[in-house]
Amino acid sequence: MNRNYYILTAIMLILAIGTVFIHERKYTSELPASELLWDILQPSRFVTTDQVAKRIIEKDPSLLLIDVRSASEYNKFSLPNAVNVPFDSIETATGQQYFGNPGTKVVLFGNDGILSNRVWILLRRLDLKNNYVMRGGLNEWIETIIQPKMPKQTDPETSFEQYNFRRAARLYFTGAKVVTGNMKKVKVVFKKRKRAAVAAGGC
Amino acid sequence: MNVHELNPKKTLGVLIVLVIVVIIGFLTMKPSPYDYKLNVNQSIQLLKDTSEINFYPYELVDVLNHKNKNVVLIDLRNKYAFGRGHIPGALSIPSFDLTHKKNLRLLKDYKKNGLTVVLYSNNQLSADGPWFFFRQIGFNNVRVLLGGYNYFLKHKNNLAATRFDNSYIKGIERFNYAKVSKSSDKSFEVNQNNKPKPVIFKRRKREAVAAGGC
Amino acid sequence: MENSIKKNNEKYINPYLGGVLLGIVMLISIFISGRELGISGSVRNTVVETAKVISPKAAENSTYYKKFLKKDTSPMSNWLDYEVLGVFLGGLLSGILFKRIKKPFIEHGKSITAKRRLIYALIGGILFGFGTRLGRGCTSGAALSGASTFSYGGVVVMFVLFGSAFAVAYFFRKLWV
Amino acid sequence: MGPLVLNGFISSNWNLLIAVFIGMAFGFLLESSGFSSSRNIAGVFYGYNFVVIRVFFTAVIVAMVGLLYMGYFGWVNLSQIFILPTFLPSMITGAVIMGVGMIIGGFCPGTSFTAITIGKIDALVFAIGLYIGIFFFAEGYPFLEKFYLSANLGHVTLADVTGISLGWWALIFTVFALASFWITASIEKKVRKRIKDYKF
Repeated sequence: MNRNYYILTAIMLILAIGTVFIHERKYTSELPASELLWDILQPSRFVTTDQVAKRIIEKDPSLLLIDVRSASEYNKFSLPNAVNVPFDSIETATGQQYFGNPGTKVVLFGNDGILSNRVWILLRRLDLKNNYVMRGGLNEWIETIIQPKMPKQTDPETSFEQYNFRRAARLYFTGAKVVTGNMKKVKVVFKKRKRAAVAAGGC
Repeated sequence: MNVHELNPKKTLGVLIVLVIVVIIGFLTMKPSPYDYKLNVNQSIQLLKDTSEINFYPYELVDVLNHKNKNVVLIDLRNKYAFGRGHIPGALSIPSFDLTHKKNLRLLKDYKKNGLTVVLYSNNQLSADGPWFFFRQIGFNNVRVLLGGYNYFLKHKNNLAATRFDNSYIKGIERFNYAKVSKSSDKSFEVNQNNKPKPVIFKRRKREAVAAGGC
Repeated sequence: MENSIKKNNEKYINPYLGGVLLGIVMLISIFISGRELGISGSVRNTVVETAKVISPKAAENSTYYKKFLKKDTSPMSNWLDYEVLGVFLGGLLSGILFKRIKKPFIEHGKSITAKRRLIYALIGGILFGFGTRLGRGCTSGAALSGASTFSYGGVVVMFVLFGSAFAVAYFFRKLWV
Repeated sequence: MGPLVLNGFISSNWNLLIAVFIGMAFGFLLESSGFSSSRNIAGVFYGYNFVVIRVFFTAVIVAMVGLLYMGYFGWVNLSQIFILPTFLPSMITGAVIMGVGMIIGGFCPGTSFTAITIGKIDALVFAIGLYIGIFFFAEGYPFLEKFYLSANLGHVTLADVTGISLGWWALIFTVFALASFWITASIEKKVRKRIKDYKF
């Protein structure tokens, strides 16, 4: 009998005894906590009400609107074709079926975008992707789409385009009467900067 | 000749290498500095009771005149914005630096000493994510300033009066949505189609597991 | 013939060294591919392939072949085939290194003839092949790899396989002793 | 981190090349440990050569213990590795048949393949037998299907079935294997004294 066999036996035994004391890792499908904050700080999840309205009008089949408010609020009013998943039922089976489906973009909305943002964080923690948050929620929806404010004449042209879009969208969403005559921005040619008035004539 | 009479030098060598690898594994293993303390369900329950979450602007009055010494204000905006102006007495920790070892240790100290940490940024939304994150990793002393710095700046001279203002409070309906969204013109009826359609989904793909077997 | 076996017997490596290295190979395999070794699955693939070549229609109608006749075969499914190719190469390498490669010969116990040995080998192979399918793998695929990944079925196969071999060993002692 | 292929560190084409190398190591170790000789394999059941037990159990315990450490260090995600599914009735039957086949044939599939490379005709015949056996099974599958798929427990580990943690199981197996090494060594000594004509 060679002495080294005792050493071998001892080493193997010690290694095996060690395995009893190392705890087994719990494998969850959750995102590691160290990665969650980084994702929270990325603003790419926010979409504007205009973008959402455009998608609804275009009948984008990949769009799924999720209303995170309570059922009673949902029953009073919600966006067209929105599905109600109250924030406290996202972990239930009925809630889970809507999230993380390949090819679907889920837009979460609430009253102000705070609650929907929190729901987004929880969904991200559950490692569900392709979720978005409608910035400003329904309050902003009303302010921008349903009751758009006319831009000032000095606003850049893009805000007029946006306004025209919103008026059309409003028509779509409320069925309001068409206001004839398209609001067109009077073209203002911006000069680089107005010079201080200089009196004509030289010295 | 019995195999047990031979010297298993090579076997011993290989096994020692294995032991060294295990030792390297122990040495290089980094414990994660923080982990979830609340599970998802507990986090949802947390959202139901807002009294523990929010820090109202009028509560700042006591902080600013040093009556309430249990509150630490943390400014999550970048250093530049902080330099241009901040709530007096606030500490600047840009949100990307929150989980640096040093800052994490600081926050742990605050928690140990029973201090309330109030996070703020320009608006509530920007501070809300970090707040929710810190709650989930077990910092139950962290709150978020409603209205954010913008609201504070507008009302810094009459903070006490904001007790009766609710314009900064989020999550409430500012409009009667249904009424506002109804056309005044009754010729068309709209919003008939806001009932959810049944949506059928394919099941999500399972996580990849190695195929195998013979 | 007997002499040559005796002469080369000493050149085997220490079995414990072989075992430790084999364990490490399995760990590397798990680390890289997430799976361990297996042999019989590759033989099954060969059977399926031949069935496909000889009569594609019958193969498609057979419930068993159908399971393995996918149009888009994923690379994972023929991982075993490549591994078995490696087993041949590895065996060859070892044979060359330890000078065990010889002209084709038949190894058999003293009390039986070479012909009987071949017949028994064939019967044993048929039984073993049939068993691998029921057992979801052979000694390496089910017993070795299964047991080392703590699979309940793998451990059961390991003990039952050795147990049944022990149980019948007495009746076939003439073949080996 | 691992399994590297599943987590996108290595493409699946490289995986096949790696499979060849892993197979090579496997084949090399089988051959060089003496598994290419059916007398060495069968010897374990007659008590004159325990090389199979030694190699086999050492590999199992090293892989078991190593797997747990790798999982603990975060090198391998243990939930992603393949675990053999369990179908007790058919697996036990299959294992019994395999045991008989091993005694009669003197090989198991892996060892027969390595034995072919060093020129053993009996190994080649055994491999042909394997092929025929699997062909028989495939042809008889319609009759066996019900039995084949009965009592599906899924991909369960010992811990799932018994509730004892895998660490304890690794220790149990290690103690069992180490004990068997010492016991078989003494058995071998005694038996070999009796069988004088077989030189080792």
